[in-house]
Amino acid sequence: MGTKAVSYVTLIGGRRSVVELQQKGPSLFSVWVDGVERRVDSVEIAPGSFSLLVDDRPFVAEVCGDAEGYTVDVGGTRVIVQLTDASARSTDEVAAATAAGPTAIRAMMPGRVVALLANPGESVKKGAGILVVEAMKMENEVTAPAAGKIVEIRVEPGQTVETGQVLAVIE
Amino acid sequence: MGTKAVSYVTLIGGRRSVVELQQKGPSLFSVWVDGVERRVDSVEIAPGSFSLLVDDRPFVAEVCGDAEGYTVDVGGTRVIVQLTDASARSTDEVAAATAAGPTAIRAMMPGRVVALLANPGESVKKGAGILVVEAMKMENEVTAPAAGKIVEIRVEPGQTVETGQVLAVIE
Amino acid sequence: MRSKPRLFRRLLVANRGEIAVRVIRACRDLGIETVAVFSDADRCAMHVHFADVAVRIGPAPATESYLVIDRIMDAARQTGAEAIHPGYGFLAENAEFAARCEKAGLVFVGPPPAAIAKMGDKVTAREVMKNAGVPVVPGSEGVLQEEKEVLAVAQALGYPVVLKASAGGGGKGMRLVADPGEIKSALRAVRSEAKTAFGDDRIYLEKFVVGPRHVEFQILADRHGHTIHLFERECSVQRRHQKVIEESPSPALDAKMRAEMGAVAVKAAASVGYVGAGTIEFLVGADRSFYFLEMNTRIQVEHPLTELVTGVDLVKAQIEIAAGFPLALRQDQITQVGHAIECRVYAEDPVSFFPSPGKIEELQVPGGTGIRNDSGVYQGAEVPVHYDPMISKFLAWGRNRDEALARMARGLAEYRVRGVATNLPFHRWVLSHPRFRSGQYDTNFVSEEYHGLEGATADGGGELAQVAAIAAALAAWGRRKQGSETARGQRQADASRWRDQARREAVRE
Amino acid sequence: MRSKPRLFRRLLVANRGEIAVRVIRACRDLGIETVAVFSDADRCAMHVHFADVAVRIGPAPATESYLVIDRIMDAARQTGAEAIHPGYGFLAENAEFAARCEKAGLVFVGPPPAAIAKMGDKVTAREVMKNAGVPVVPGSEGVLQEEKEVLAVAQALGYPVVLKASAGGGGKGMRLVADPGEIKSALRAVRSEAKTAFGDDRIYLEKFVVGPRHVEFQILADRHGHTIHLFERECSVQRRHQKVIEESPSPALDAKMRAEMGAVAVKAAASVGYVGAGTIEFLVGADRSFYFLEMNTRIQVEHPLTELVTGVDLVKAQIEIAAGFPLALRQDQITQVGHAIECRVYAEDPVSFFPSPGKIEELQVPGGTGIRNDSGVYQGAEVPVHYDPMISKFLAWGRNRDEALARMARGLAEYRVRGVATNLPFHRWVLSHPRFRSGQYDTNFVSEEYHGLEGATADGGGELAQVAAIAAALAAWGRRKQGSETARGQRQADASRWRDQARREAVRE
Repeated sequence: MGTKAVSYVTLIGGRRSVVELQQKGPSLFSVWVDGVERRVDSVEIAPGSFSLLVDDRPFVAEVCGDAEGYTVDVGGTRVIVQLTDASARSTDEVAAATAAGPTAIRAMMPGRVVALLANPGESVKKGAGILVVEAMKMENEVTAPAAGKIVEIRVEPGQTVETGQVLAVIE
Repeated sequence: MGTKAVSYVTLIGGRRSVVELQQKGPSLFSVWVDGVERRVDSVEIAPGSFSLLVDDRPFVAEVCGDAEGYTVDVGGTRVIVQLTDASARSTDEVAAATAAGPTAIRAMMPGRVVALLANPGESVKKGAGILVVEAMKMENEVTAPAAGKIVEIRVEPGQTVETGQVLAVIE
Repeated sequence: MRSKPRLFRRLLVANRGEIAVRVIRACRDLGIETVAVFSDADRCAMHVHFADVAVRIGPAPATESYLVIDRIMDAARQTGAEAIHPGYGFLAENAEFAARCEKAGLVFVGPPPAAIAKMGDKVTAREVMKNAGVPVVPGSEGVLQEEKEVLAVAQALGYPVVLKASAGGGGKGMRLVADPGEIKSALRAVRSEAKTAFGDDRIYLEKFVVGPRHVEFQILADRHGHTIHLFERECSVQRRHQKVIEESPSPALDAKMRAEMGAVAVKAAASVGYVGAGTIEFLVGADRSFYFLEMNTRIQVEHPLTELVTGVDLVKAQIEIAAGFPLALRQDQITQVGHAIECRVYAEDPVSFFPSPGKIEELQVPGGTGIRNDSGVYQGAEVPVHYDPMISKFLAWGRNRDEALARMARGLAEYRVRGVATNLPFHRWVLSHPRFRSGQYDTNFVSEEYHGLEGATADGGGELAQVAAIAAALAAWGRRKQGSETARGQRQADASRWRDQARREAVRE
Repeated sequence: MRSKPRLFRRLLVANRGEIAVRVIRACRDLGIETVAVFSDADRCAMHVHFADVAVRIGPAPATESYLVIDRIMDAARQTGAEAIHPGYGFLAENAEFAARCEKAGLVFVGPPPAAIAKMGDKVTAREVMKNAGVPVVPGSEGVLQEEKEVLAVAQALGYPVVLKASAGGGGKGMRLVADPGEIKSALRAVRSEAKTAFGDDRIYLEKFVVGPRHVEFQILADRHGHTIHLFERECSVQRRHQKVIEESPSPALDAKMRAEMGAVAVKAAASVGYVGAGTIEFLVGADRSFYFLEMNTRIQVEHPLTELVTGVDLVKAQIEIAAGFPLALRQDQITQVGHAIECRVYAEDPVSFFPSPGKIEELQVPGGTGIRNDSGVYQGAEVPVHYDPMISKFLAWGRNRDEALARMARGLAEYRVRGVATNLPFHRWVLSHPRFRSGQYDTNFVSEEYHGLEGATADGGGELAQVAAIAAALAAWGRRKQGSETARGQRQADASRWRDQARREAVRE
């Protein structure tokens, strides 16, 4: 029952991975994460709720969101996953997209923007502060997930933001 | 927000009632059961699941089934309700239907028919035994809900039956 | 084995459902990784989701999965498990399985194979107990062969008698015989049942104890020669020899009898070199005489009752004992505090008791003061047709029996399940029955008193019937309203199609 | 009132959420009918479904429903309730409400109005306690007026000091002042806050206790002059003066200190003629000195901890006391058995702690050994935006603190909520923190140690992040597959439409 592999680029907390899927059975998949194969059995037990066995390790993952920004609750933790369908492109194109495509930087939690640390057009290093979001009493610096140029900053100081909202775009 | 009253005939465990509904507000109804008014607030909290306040008494009722045979779980009890829409007919017609219409006698539980006690065409008194259904070790006599003539017996001895299945029809 | 004990790094649970979840929870508490095994019917079962590793062991039928020793052993080897917990049922009292574990260098969380074998054979068990000075029900000396022999022993004991399979247990392979005329057919029936179920058609005879109560004592024994008991459980609410409601303490015992039976239970366990958690079952007659009935060499379904009244985590204790630790508590440190009741909630029709497998569409589990729920399912899960259809063991604790009864009744009223039928109405019936409430019941209680639930709403005149009628009418009203909106749309569509058609036809003319 | 006591036939619960459910359960156990009151936001709330009678008392805002004394009194009159239980919050510590109940001939389940009033005014409470010989935190003698006066007292006490509103409580209306320069602004802030919140801007000064723990004693007093305590609860895991996790016993107390504080608590309650269940809150300094902080004249959120370690049903006791029964237990019959921990599970963001109201799409509540859950919601229920967003009080009991910790950690790992964000990740963080695990924490623990959860998966390299990536990819794959099937249908439809168009155009040429 082998089918053609499908491939995605995921971005989690500033780290990119290439995830390739190939269906092997009714619920069985081979999944390569950055080239390392994982055997995955996946059953959708309720809409958006996946019972997974990843190399025989069970997880229940609740997935919600649109094609570009998923919120995944798994193992008691909330993980925000940005995902790009890369299967239509060649490997080189994927690499290019991964390396150089514009990336949305999203809010990890609801809060209030208290300061902008960079300007649109500015080139920043990986880890450089772009803006500061305050959630109750804590200030959280939002940093560049990779070196690049800031294409756009979509928020202003004082503005409240929701989880997943795009704060800035970096290229 | 008063609307036209709608009326139903219900049959529960051999007892008939006329239930009339009139909507009084978004969730508020006046309901007359055999002419006695009850104030009912009804919110469907999930498909088939009704949060009811009947004269200020709260109930959660789970309703499932088709237009003629409902299974209602309420207060820890399962009640089988046969229901006929009577609003299109005149009061006299409703009375006639209530008194003389053919009535399906249904199985109250899954089991096995062990004996027939009456024959099609036979006239029976209210409470007369029609057939016997065994559920595990217990034999349960199914009796006539009212005096009438047996139009049809739809099962045979030895046959297993499901909850709600029509066993016989009486007129 | 006598080196300094250490806990296992990883343990395989050779079971499913609530008991697999129970064992996984104990392992979590101890910091031990767990391996779940599952059949195809259990791929998305709760115990699979709760484990650290999960391994498929075959198709849905238990004979091709949970009962196949080789598959369990393979799963243990493949995952590097150091110990196997068998739960109850399936392979829990299979001496061969215990021996196979030992041979493979895996620790079997349970007694030595010899103790399982001895207690699994009822005739041997009677013999061992008699020799140890434990009172047994008067009966035949060992296995009986000929019908003539059976008749003679029955005559000597006095009717009624019970004909039992030596390999039987748990209510299977036994017949009550009221007079000599019934011996022949009972003999045939028990032998054939025993042959089919256990591959062993040996039989023996016991006197029938009138109006008996079933009272059992929990024991714990370590590898260092310590054996203690953790008091009793009363299990007389039975339907066809299957326990449905249990409680602890037993309303039938007083302090003297309790102490006496506890001491006997410890002696019985010690006499077979028992290690682990086990249960000594007694029959208690209406005259307060008590007899050894059988020993269960595993954790019992109803063990949480003992946990509630003693505060001891029995599954944790089992695992610590298996790892070689000495018992953490002495006999004089075990006290019985308050009262606990357990209801076994099954997906089954409350009148016919037919299993009602299917998907649990809604599950609202009660909570609050004094409530414990041990479930093997979740909302959205399937109750498979292949196994025991248990939904949960539902327990209530109170300072005294009255408080426990009130809390259990309250909890049962709150418990809601949709999608499958349950025996909750049966439990509510028992909890409201004067004979149960008084504590004066025996194992005949259910068969004598329960005749279905037809009383509740049969005449349709009660308040619940009225509310049901109102709910059904509201549902019908809602559908009609929705229907008429859909129908209006439909009519409009039909009308426009008709107009198109009419227009076309008009053109033709 | 001195006639033979009898329980109420019907009791109105003037509250909502889990505490309303808690009170209804206690009434069920006692055979008392219950009246629920509800605002428009709570029409389908759990407490409405659980009651015998339910009455609407107004729109969603509490100021138009749960806080309106007249509406509650009307509901009680209309339904024939004999008693009113106020729960906690809302009108629970409102002396006027208690007096109005008395005047209307309804039994208020709580202390006499005078005791509420005395303990509600912090300056009076300090005075009463000092006179009774109960140690209070060093501070001003009564209310302070002028800034000059405040400065002088602060100088005498030594900085840092705490400026407090006399009408305040529960963490509201107070400011820490580190040096004289801060007095002016603190004075203005506390006065204006107190004026707005309590309509009373009187203030006083207390010395700041360094590294304090918050330890409180549960007391019960009947109408017959008996007062007992049921040991302590440790409530030092706080976020902005709000308790989030509590435990009992307190790891900070030894037997001697416990006995001493218990005796003081009983003395404190008796000195105000207290009746019912109440709590004496103490500050315990790093030097193990302890001071009276305030008295809560109601049932406490965290009361189930005491129920788990003593076995006493406190809400039942409250109702029995209100009905005039003497206490069922003497002081020497109360023992502390094992250890209990409570986590308050809220619908709120675990990092920002913003409330996250909404519909509970999925709720999987943990079960098993040693777990208690007191919930006010069900799967499918709404957490309204108008009130405290509590989902449940989740508790674990164990024979000792380690066992309780292990069970709580296990339970938190099992607890699943979908549809709203919860603070479960925060609780898991606390349970794994060495400072909490050691028991050596004070009220500064959360503010000093908690900096959000970014550590967990920030770099995307962990196993959970990989699993999340796989899950997201599988979800996208599933949609694409579904999408491509829909798209294929769409393409075919498009193609046929295109052909029709092409044909028509061909005809034209």
